[in-house]
Amino acid sequence: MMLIRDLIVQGAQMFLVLALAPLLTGVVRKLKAYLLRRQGPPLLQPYRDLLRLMRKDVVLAENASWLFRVIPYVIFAVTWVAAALVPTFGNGLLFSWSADLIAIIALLGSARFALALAGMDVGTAFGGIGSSREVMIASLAEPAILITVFSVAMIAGSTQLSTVAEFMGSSAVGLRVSLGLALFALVIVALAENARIPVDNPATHLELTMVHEAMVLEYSGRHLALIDLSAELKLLLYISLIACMFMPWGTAEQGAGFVALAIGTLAYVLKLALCASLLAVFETSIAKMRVFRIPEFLGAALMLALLATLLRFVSGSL
Amino acid sequence: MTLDALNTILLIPAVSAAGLALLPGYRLSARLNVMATLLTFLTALSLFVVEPVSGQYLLVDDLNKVFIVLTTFIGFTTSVFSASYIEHEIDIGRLTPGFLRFYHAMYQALMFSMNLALVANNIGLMWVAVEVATLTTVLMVGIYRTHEALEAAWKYFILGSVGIALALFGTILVYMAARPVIGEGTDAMVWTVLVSRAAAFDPALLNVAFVFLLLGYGTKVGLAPLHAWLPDAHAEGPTPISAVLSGLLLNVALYALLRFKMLLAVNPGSIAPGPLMVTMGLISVIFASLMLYRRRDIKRMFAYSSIEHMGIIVFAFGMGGPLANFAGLLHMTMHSLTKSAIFFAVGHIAQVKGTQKIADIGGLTVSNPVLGWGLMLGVVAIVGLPPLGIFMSEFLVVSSTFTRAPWLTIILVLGLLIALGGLFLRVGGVVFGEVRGPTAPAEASYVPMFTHLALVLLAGIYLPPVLVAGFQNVARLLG
Amino acid sequence: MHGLEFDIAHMLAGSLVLASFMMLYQDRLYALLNVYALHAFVLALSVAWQAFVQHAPHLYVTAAIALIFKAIIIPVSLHRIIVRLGIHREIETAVGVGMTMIAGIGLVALSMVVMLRVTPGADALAREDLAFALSVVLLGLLIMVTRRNAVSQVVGFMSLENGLVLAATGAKGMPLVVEISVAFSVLIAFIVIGIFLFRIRERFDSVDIQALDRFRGERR
Amino acid sequence: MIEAALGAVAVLLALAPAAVALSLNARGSVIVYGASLAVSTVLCAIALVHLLDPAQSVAAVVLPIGLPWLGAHFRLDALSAFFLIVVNFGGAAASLYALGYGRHEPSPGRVLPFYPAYLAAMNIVVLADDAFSFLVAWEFMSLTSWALVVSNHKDPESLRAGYVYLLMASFGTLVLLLAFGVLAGSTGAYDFAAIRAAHETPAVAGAVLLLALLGAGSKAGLVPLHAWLPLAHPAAPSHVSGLMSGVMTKVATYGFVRIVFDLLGAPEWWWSMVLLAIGGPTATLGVLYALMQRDIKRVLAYSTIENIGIIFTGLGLALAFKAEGSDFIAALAFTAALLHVLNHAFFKSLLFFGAGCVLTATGERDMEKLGGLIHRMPQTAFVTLIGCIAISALPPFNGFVSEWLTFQAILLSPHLPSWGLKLIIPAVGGLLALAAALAAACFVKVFGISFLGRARTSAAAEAREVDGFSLAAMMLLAVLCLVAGVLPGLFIDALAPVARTMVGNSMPHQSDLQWFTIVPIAQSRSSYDGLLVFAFMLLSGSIASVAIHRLASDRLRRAPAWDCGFPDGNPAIQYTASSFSQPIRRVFGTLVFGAREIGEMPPPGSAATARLTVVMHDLIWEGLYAPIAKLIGFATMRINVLQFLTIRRYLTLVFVALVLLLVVLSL
Repeated sequence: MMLIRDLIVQGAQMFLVLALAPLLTGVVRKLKAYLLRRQGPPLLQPYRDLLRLMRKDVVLAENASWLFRVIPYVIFAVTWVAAALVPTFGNGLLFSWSADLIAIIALLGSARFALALAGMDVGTAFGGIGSSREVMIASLAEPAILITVFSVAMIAGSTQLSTVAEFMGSSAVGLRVSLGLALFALVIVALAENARIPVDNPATHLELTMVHEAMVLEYSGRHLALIDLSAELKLLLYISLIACMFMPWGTAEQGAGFVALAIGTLAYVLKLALCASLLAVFETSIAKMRVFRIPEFLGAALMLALLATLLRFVSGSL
Repeated sequence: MTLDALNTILLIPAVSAAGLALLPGYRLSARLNVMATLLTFLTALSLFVVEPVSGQYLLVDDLNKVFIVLTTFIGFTTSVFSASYIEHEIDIGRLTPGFLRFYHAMYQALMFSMNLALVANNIGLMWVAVEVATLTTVLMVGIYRTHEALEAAWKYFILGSVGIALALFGTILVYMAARPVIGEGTDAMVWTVLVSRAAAFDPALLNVAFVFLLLGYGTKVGLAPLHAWLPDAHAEGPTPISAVLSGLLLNVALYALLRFKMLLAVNPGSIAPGPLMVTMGLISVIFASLMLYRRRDIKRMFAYSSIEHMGIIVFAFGMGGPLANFAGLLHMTMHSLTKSAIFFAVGHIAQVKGTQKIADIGGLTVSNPVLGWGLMLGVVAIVGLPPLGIFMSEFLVVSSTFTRAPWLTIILVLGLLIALGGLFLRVGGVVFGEVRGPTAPAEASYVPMFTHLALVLLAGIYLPPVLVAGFQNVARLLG
Repeated sequence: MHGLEFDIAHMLAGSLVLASFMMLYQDRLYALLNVYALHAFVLALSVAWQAFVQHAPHLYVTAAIALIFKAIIIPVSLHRIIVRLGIHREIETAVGVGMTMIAGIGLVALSMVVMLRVTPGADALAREDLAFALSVVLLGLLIMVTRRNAVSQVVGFMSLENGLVLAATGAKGMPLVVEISVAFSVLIAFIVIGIFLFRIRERFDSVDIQALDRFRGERR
Repeated sequence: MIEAALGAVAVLLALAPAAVALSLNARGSVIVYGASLAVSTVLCAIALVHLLDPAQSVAAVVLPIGLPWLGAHFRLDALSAFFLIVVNFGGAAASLYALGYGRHEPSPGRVLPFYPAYLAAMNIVVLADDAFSFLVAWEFMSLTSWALVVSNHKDPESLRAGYVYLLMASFGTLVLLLAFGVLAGSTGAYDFAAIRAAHETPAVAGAVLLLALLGAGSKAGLVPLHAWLPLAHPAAPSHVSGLMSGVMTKVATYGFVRIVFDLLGAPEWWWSMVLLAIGGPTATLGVLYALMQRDIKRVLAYSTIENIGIIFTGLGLALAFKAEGSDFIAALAFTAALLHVLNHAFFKSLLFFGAGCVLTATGERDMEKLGGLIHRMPQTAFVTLIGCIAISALPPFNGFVSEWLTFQAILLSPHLPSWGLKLIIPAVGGLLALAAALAAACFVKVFGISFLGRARTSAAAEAREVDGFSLAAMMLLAVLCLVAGVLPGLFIDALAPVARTMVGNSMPHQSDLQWFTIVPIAQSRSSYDGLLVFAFMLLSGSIASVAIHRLASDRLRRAPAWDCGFPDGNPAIQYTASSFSQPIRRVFGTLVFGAREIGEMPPPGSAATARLTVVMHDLIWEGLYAPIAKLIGFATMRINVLQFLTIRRYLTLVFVALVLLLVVLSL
């Protein structure tokens, strides 16, 4: 009985994130449009796009291999699993322990690995550009986020997201320098990982400036739909990650009742909205940077994260 | 005096030397040569069975027993090699039958003198024997009558003579030291008597004596900076002689040195000979291994490697202690076998390729696989790679001396490494790579070479207990 | 042995060293040979004296060898060779005579120091005599390494060997002395013959056909 | 048990001379490799049984060979059993692979005799229980592998590689010899039992640690002693390369563990400092070098260096915790290191075999001459892809598990007392994270450039799929990569006895936890469940595909590549290996390689082509190895004069020596 309930809750979360992801993107786009004094697409536009793409034929490049066709599903599966394992409205869900923070980051790594391969499969110049830039960015972003995780995990004494969230929720934390640094680093990495301004521009199709878009240039139809969906899932994932680590308020405890869950869901949606608006404001307020400025940008994140960890190491309390 | 194994091993070479000097026809004399050396070897083997009584002039003990057998054995295998080698020399007309009569006589004379040096119980007699050995080899080094050969022989002769003089002076000094204790007359030169009474000798006199003996016999051992004769003598003489020189003569001289070291070891007041030997040993190792790099003549290169190994051995004995001494003895044996095997291979290679220049030889494993791999195996053995015997001795030397004298051992290890680099740098191109030079199959007898290498391999894996027991006794005596 | 005998032996040995110094000083070949003859003669005397005081008749043989072979035959034959091969009469020295003399004195001092450490337990003669012998040996070597000229180098070697004989005869009752002196005479004969055979004009390592330097091992 | 093992090894040794004769015969290679396969399998089974045997008996035997008064001691304990498994599994896989691959060998006479001897040597190293047999086997291993490296002796490059390799190997052996010299003392107590019994002073033990690090590290390929590795490993035939990278470096690790964890007794805290200070940079530098290469086998060799760095970091952490007394965490770090040893053996062998297949199919090792192979050799591509994912430490494969454990150990280190460690461990953690990310980049490049895209040369275009044996071997390894990734608990439990004997404790029992999850310390701290993650991925992936194909469309059209509207038929337009790594070179290059890009633009209006030349320096080689070579060259040149003196000068030498000695005497 208990197990079934837990299963249901876990399943609920799994499909909740799937359902919310396009909406989140829609919200961000809408807000950016408002900030630019534009009407902007309707909130539900992302859903429409996905559905249309799904129904269209796939136009496959002649020399695309089987790998090219498998990868979208892989990316989607991996990202979805990862997103489903990050606490959203409730902690300690049934399978939350099956992958801790490091594992979740590694899962995203797998997705990126697959995507980069896909970019090179057809053998076009743009695919190559995209992949090589993507791995360059990742090679800096991944260590940064890992070290961020280290500092947080050492404060919380666990890499288990539920535990971290509970610990952060408890009053034992207080304000900490290392936490602040970690948050900052995490945000920078999140921007880079989700191909947002200033690292990359999700809206552009100007070939030489794009990274993520260049990799998926050859995709069409349902494949493209899956990839877009996973990108949206990824954005959602990062926001809920930040949310559960740095604003763990209102999240339902393990095995909490229906009411608590409802409250948690509400809180979660609010957090999403908040982060989305912040993102929109940030993106509209700054410009995209040149590709080779990115290393410095991410390097800053790396340094901050290292500093946080170091502080944590050197003095137990900071 | 009765005819036992001891004076038989002297008699056979002496007689056959005289016989071969008279006998015309090189084929027959080559066979007789082999026969004689074989007989000598068998007689020497019998030493292990029945140990003859040591007299005032001759003695046999654990120390020289092994060396006699080794000497006679390598003498035998070398004569087998020499038979096929000389054949070829005659065919290409480098040597004439007339010279060969002389050659074989000298070969036996050399065997005689080396055996004498090994069994001599009288230090004067030992001195004479070593010098006779030197002079005979001088004559054989010059046998080709080319400018290089003459010059090498001459250099060997002059430096050798000075060595002779110094060694004699040392011997006289030992006698002077012994006389007050033992009294005048022959007894004061009989080694067994000396070693039994050496404790009472005048240490200062012994020290001076040892310095002269070290330099005198050290010249024959080829320690740097007394080595000058060695590379050229090896390079310019006939290859069998190079094999005998590296394999035996150096050992004999070293053996003489050891005898005197044992005297000093007994005497409490005398300086430890160790430091002197260690220093000269290390100098030789480093010097010789550096000299390997720029060699162009393959025989000369291996001559330098002999200097290096003599250095290692002297270092081991200089450090002393049961393990190091054991290692030194083992290393002497292994080096003799390996180095002579290498010279067998090199001799045939030089005959096939018609040159000793390293630059003109290449890709042997393709053109003459047996020779090529044989040489490679020999080199692998000589640089002290397992599972061959030299690795065991080097293992013992290094591991047993490191705790006592870390820095010296580190220098030694550096020397070993440099030597390895030098040898493989040069030999790599000879054995591997594109084929250079003529590719005629060698009419060679591979038996001696591979017998030696097989023995070395065996020793690296399993040492016969009788050998071990003997070595351990001697190691104890050497202090 | 008592005072007088000892003093005479001592005097003879000392004069041998003196002779070595004279050789060190010479810069003309013939003069060098003459001095060497003198050297050998002194040696003969001292050996004879040792034979007399030690009552060791066999030493007279050694003395005789020294007198006949070294003091007469060798110098004469070397004269011949010099004439035959037309070797320059002057000796080209590697180091100036003055320096050589100083070095020689140093060597003598060294041999004294070395030998005086010998405990007096070994009788006086042993020490003094050995000291002289050692200095003769060292001076002989010094001649060999400071003279460029083949003949003079041979002479140096022979004086060195005289020192050995001196030591050997000084060593009371040492066996094989005669044999050794004979053996050495043979050795020297070899060298002299060698010089003659190889037509060595100037240096040990130059045979007249071509200078052998070029064949010194691997051509440079 | 151990008798059987030694018997099997003896068979291998006997096989070597037989192979000399067999190499002349056409079916010789099949016989030799078949026999090696059988023997390795037997040995692997023996070791496995011993490791899993609950009694954990320690079998020892002494043979009357080797040092006469000592004999050859052999011993089979948990540690050697584990490494026996690694060695012989690798050996079996390589032999199976070579059953097919070996047919293409141009000169079998130079490979067949040394191959079994090489396997035997590695086995003996792991079994040896006294210094002499250990070093004999150790150096014999180097010797035989050297012979295999120079088997392609017509190529001067591989000769040079062999030369450098042999020099470095002998250097390592001699240093180890010194280490044992310290341990055994001048009395010559060479058997490990005696060494264990003796207790060294901290100073001496520290010296031994440094010597062991030099000796074993030079064989394992720790920076800066790695220079030989990227030369030698690629030069050998591919199945041997796989053995050298996947197995021999592990034997070196074994040597280090045996000396430092077993023989040396209680560690000091600063030992771990040394290890971490070397391990972290080794990992990062190794993968950075790998990224800059074009030769596919050289990439793999450099990535071996990276993995060795990770392993030694794990060992360093284990030492730190052991010294500090929390052996429970030490067990975690140690297990992580050993697990990575096993994993690396799996995927590195797999990748080298893949490279070998590419080599036989196209004759090319240069990635920029490959491309599009996934169409011509689908199976090879598939298994190689798995290898690439695994080595990039991505779930659900095995590489991730061991790195995850290492990270867990790092996360537990803040409470270590010493400040040095407090400062160095986060840095090392960062370096490991960086290495992991760069490794992913590196293998995207390897797979993407050589297997994906369009063929760059006709050789690549006409490649043919390789034979069944090779594929079977690679499949086996690929499967194991997955199994070790989804069921790590089993492997961790198998390692428990090893950890217990070496660091005195072991990780909690894993395999009876629910869903085969692994929990290093406590459920609340951290846990990872490869099986569930894998299941979820399968589930959600299939859900997605089924749903889309059923509900939406499953139609598909082929058309020319879009490429933003102007596709170019010329395959040269594709990204090349060097252009792929250009951004990363921009980021790290100047610091690590002193890289400079020189662009020559033609003057405006001229039709000349512009050129971009990239200059990169191997700073370690130029800074460490070249000067030594120069020094030797100079010394030899100077000293060579002594060959050309005149006799008088030589006499002078003698004279001076005499006078000197007399002076010394008179002082």
